[in-house]
Amino acid sequence: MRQAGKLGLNQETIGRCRTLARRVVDVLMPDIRARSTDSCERAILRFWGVEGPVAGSDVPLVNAVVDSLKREGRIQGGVAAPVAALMAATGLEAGEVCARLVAGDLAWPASEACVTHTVLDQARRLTEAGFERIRAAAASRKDLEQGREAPLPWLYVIVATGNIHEDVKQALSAAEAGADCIAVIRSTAQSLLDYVPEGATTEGFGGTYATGENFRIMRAALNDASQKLGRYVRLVNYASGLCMPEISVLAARHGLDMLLNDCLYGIIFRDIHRMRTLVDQFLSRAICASAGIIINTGEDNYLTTADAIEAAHTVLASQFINESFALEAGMPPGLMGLGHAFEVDPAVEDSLLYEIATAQLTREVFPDSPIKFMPPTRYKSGDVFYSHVLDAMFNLTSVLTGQHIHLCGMPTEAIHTPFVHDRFIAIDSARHIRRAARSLGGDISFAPDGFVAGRARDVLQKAEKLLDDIAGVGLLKALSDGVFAETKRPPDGGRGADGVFLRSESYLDPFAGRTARYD
Amino acid sequence: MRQAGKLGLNQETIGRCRTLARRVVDVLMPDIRARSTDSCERAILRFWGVEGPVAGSDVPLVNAVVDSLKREGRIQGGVAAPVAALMAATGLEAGEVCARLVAGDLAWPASEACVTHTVLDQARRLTEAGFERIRAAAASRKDLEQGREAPLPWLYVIVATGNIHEDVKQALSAAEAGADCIAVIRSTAQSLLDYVPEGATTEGFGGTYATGENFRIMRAALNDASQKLGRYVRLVNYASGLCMPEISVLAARHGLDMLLNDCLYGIIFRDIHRMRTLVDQFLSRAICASAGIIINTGEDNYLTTADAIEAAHTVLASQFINESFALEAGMPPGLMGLGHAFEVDPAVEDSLLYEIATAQLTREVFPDSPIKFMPPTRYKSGDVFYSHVLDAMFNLTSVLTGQHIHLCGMPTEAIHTPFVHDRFIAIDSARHIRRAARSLGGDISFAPDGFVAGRARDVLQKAEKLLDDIAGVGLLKALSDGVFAETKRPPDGGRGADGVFLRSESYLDPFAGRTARYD
Amino acid sequence: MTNSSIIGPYGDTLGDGQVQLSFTLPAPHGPKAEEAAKQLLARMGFKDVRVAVSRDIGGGFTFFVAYGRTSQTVNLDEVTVDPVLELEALGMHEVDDLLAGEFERPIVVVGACIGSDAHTVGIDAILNMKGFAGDYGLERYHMFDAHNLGAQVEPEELIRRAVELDASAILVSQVVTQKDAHIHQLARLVELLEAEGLRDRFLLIAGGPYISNALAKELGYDAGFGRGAKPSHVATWIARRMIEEERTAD
Amino acid sequence: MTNSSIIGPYGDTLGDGQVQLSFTLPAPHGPKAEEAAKQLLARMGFKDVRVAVSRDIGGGFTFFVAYGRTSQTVNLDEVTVDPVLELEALGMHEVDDLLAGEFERPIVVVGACIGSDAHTVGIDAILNMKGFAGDYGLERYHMFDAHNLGAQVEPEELIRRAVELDASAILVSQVVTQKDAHIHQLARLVELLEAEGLRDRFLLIAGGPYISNALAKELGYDAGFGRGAKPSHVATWIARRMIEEERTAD
Ligand code: B12
Ligand code: B12
Ligand SMILES: Cc1ncc(COP(=O)(O)O)c(C=O)c1O
Ligand SMILES: Cc1ncc(COP(=O)(O)O)c(C=O)c1O
Repeated sequence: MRQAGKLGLNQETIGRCRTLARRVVDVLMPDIRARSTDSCERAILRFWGVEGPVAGSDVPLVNAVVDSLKREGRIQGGVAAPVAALMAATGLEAGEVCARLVAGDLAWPASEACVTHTVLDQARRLTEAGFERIRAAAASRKDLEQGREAPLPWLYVIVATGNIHEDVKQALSAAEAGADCIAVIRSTAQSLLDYVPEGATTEGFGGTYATGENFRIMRAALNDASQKLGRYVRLVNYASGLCMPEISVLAARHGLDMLLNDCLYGIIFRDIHRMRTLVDQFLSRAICASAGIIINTGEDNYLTTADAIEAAHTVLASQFINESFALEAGMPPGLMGLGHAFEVDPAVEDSLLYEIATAQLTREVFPDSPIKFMPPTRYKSGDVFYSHVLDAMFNLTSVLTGQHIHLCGMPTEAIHTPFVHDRFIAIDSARHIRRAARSLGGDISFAPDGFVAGRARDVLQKAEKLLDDIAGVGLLKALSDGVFAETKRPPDGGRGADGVFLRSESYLDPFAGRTARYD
Repeated sequence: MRQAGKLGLNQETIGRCRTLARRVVDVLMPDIRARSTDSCERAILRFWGVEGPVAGSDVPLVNAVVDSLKREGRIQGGVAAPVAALMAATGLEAGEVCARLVAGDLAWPASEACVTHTVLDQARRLTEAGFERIRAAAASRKDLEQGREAPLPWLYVIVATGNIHEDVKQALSAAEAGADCIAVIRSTAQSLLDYVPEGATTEGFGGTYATGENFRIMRAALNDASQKLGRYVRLVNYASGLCMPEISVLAARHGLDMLLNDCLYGIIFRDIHRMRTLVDQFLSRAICASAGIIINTGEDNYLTTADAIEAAHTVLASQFINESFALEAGMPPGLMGLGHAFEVDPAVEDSLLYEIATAQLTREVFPDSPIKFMPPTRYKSGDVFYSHVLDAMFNLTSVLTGQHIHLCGMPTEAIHTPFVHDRFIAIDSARHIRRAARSLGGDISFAPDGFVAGRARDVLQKAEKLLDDIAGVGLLKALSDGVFAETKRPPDGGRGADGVFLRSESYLDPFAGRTARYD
Repeated sequence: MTNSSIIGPYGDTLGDGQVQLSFTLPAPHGPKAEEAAKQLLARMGFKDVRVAVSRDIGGGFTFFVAYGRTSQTVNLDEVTVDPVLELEALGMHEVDDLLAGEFERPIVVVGACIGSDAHTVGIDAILNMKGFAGDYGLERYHMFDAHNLGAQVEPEELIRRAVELDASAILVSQVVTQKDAHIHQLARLVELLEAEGLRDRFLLIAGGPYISNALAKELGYDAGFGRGAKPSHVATWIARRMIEEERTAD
Repeated sequence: MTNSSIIGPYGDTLGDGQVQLSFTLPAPHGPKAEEAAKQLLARMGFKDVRVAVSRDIGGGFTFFVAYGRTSQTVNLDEVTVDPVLELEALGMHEVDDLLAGEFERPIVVVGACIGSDAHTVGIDAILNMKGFAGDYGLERYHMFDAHNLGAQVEPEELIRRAVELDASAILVSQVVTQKDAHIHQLARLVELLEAEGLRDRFLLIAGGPYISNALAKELGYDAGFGRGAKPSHVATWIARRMIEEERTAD
């Protein structure tokens, strides 16, 4: 995916941006490491194999257990130690311990009982087994992909019927039509749920609930399709909102390939408490890193509200920050699907040149990352013919600039979540252009003092300036000033605030020593 | 329209191609000049102002007059001298003389009466008046265009309802939507009619008859539109088939701006007798040249039957020949809308690069000509969404390579002659891309040893070779070998053969001395 | 067609009734699916049906692009346009003047995207200073005191704030329509208001790309604004309605 | 839908009946035209009509893109496919063998684009050596003697040549369909053949992108081949029919 630089970018400026982004992140890391969240605790239990609902209810067992510990006032010590202690004491499986805890058949052990070597050993063994499960799922994905590699850019489409069974039908049609990645869009507002629903679901709005069972159903269907088509089809979902780490665990277990996962999206777009998101994203990414799951960051969303010409540098600055947070969580660049988008107003003269410039810039600044390129959405029109051509220009830009993950735009973007043939039409066009323009990028160069190169340099410079400002005031202040997506998030408040807590001294972190900054 | 060369073409090769094409044409010119045709004779009468049908019939007066002279066995002397003689003798207008000749109220004068100074004077005056009328029409077009110049590339659409009144509605919609040129497509098989129908017509198939009255109706509508929109809208028709010179006269008189007109099309695609077409095209172009009418040549058609990759050089070779014939008829390069097309099979890898290469090549080889670029037709599908994207790639290629006359492809090309909204959709997309990619061509360059530049050089070399072959065997032999469009036309036969004749020594050519090769 | 006000679709000849359609059938690609598509089009009432293409889109589905003629027409003279759409929008100053002539204090309006909907751009366009397409939002009017609560606000919360601020009008935005999400959420707000006996206290206005005045009224709202609505249009409607109510109250 | 063989259009949920439409109304752009479009769609029988866009396309016309649900369905089990389409094509050698088993001399076939039509690519695809999509044309078959007269051949001329060559089959291509050009020209050939008492002497076959077997038969032809027809398919049909006729003649 590495291309020789065509924009004559100043490598020192790029280096300074990285340094600044690291400074932004470094300042926050102590605060992040000092904390855990409800979802992190639940993720630990899930990682250890706890699953399913409380008997006779819809409530996930992990929620009931963590809530119970909170009621005890002992959440600061974390859930790992007491559960491990009970397991050691009873010889029961983690799930069984949790079930009994919730049923009241077991009581939380005394604090002292939680800091023994036995407990530590038990926790270590559980964590090891968790990693084993994840690695096994990752290995079997790799096996399936072997000899079935999809061409670049990967064509990525969404399914969003709200019903997992309809989603499967649509996914199979898409895979046959040439889709390389299938993303099951989540129901509106799932990101605000402080739990992961259970079971196969058929009742979402504008998307289908992310549940372990839905993951399993879709992955099984795509495994069959991959085999049948001789082309590995990736499965994508969202580790975003209030349950980032839990969804990462479920995804890792069920062999998902990619997750939408951003260090700031929840804060900016879902008004989620800042520390909640920062702590959650860290664990979720550590899990993705060990499962080889590619994350997709959400900078593209900035341009659905901010102007793509004015705000292009905010996308780039944010990508550096996302990159730095991801490195911190142990993620290699090869797993960072940094997001950007094709959202310049087509009424602007030379809009395509603006798009090519930022697409090429992103490609060159992050040469080792599987860049995710999002199609136009805000300037789509109900005129499906017009919208389809806008997507064609996007498709061309993507191929021309060597993007990696190519989200296919839908002609009906301004109308409805995709019908089965909308997706087909979109894939058909993307394939057509991928074939027709295959070598175009390699064949052309941009005038050193021309529009494209000049625009790219300009955006890079502005991003450096912005990162410098952010490093100056700190990320949290910058967010409350509304630097991204024209959205201001005040220092306090936001959803899920009551789910963040400081770790006590006795907090047992089962992942301690298992994550290290990737360098 | 001139661009600095981006392909590193060998200017000497281009020069040799021109020399070869001139050789091809030079050999034929004596034969062409030695002949006239029924349509040339009718064109002379039309040029002198004879119009309308024979009273009480549908037969154009000019046909009746020329047929009458043929029946006399005196066509070799041409129609000019005897008609001028009768005018001089009777003091009647040309039209009146013709009407009476046909009615039998006047008889053809004796041959001797046709070679007097009075006759020559009369003919000279009539011809002068004819040029005056044409120049007046051209001047009023120029006036209207003044300050209302359309941007490049000119967006050109067809109307083809078969009914001139519906055509007007569709043309007005198109002009408002942004069309810069409106071509009224002719009814199937009009090109095989050895006369130009009369009056306003409503009964064409797949097109509307080209008649003087239809020209007038549409030009009047477009004049209003040009005024209203502040953008001059050009009117296009066809001087092709068996009546090339006559239609040129009618078009010149009614203020048309462009005519499809090719030195070989009739031979290749309509099986018209070779000498008939060669003689007709010469006079028709001489008229276009004095009226400032841009011609559109038909090489694009080659690629509807021959393969666009294999046969690209035949298009280029033919353009050189069309250019040379046009120069011979006194036409400046600025009036030569040399045609080519976007017809590479989209199933071919890198099809877009092939297209860009030939489009850029054409642009650079004929830098002063208003190149006419035709959209994909043969690989269009009934899937209008697919077809619309193919046109988008064409639109992009056109803007990128600086084409001049841009025929908008229709999403419904593979289905029906355009509906009113098909045209809108097409124009909308072409405008969108023209705006979005405005400066792209100026911003990029092609790798000197890359795909595009290499392909362009290759096509140029093959064209030189082909021209060399044609110059060797002669154009007529080459045509019977099927060098163009994979169509073989045997030396004799073809439609309209009985309408060509050798000029006698007493032949009076009213245009003698009025045309000279343009250099 | 004898009367030119009686119109139908137009392809290239008046009265030809030409319509383009596309759809998918859950049937494997092949002559049978194509025949089924033709029969279906005939049953929909189309004449001279032409299936321009049928494509295998995978998963056992076939996609069709087709053309046909409809003989249906409408009489333009009998078509009546929704009164909200016909209302002529005043300029910002005119609205302010109109309201200032009648009321002493600015009209309080509260807006939000309710329920799960997080598409704030539409409500922002109506309420925020910046407005939409060069037309200023209600915040900029002297005679409006606009409160925009943003995304994913629960109906209960919206009502609480409206009461607290003593608002005259509640504006809600609904953009997601899949599985009728907008209908459910809009209906729920009305139910809650009615349950609390507060329905008559507010002008209740809905908006979103697929909201029409007719739909909004059906759901118990006072008005609905759709695709492309402008702040000045909404402001004019509120002003006229407030003044009317004020006067009938007198 | 209870029976899975009863199918209707599918958007994203079985049975949703979703159809996309586009068309133009001869009415100036505005709320009235949009309302007219909605009413028209309702009259066409669509439910939940959504006009996604209305655009001013100039000249007093408005273009619409719309979605609606149809409740029409077809029962796939009851759909019968045209026998010509169902005929399984043999390979070139098989056809040759079949014919060689029955006839001594190659079957003479004459083809042309008749009337004003100059689209030869289709008839060339069927008759010329090269064929179509990798399927050889009739010229290449040992047991066919194919004569392709090319474009714009007058029906009189085609009949004259068919008689002269003592052809067994006449193949005509018609591509231009505007204002029913194809119907007029195809009908004219049949009339002429009948007038001259020659109709029964030839197998008469029509082809073109909008020709179906049903249409061809209606016009008095023995068979019709449409979009995407392959030479081997046509060859198989002719061979089977020739043999059948030969045998019944015996
Ligand atoms: C921007 C955008 C987003 C942004 C929103 C950012 C933000 N802060 O608003 C982001 C990226 C976050 C987003 C997310 C999602 N989106 Co979204 N999004 C869009 C997009 C591209 C543009 C919408 C927009 O801003 N339009 C511009 C405004 C000005 O227009 P408007 O809303 O119609 O408002 C006008 C009028 O309707 C009216 N109006 C609107 N509200 C009100 C209220 C009142 C009181 C009045 C008087 C008038 C009024 O006035 C406005 C000015 O004229 C559309 C696609 C498109 N091009 O339309 C999809 C779209 C709306 N999104 C969609 C979906 C499904 C989602 C998701 C649910 C997907 C998912 N599962 O993840 C998520 C979740 C969001 C959620 N929980 O609601 C669908 C909805 C499908 C449907 N018909 O049901 C769309 C159509 C895309 C698609 N084809 O799938 N989205
Ligand atoms: C190539 C082409 C031309 C070439 C033709 C060159 C040539 N030597 O044939 C040129 C440039 C000359 C041309 C000119 C015109 N064309 Co043209 N042309 C096309 C085009 C692009 C492709 C047609 C084609 O070759 N298809 C490929 C062949 C293989 O497919 P086919 O014909 O369907 O044949 C298959 C089957 O139908 C069947 N078949 C066909 N014939 C027969 C016969 C028998 C016996 C059998 C068994 C089977 C059979 O088998 C074939 C193989 O599967 C189409 C648009 C498109 N993409 O479809 C327009 C199109 C056909 N042309 C059209 C028109 C209107 C014209 C003109 C009249 C325009 C004008 N007024 O100037 C002119 C005049 C031509 C005339 N007098 O007929 C229209 C017809 C509209 C309509 N439905 O009425 C089309 C659809 C374009 C459009 N949208 O306007 N054209
Ligand atoms: C990182 C990220 N998370 C989540 C979402 C989806 O939104 P929601 O919060 O409704 O799941 C997006 C939107 O595309 C995104 O980019
Ligand atoms: C030069 C030229 N003449 C004529 C035509 C049209 O064909 P016809 O001979 O039917 O008028 C074309 C086709 O596009 C053409 O390029």
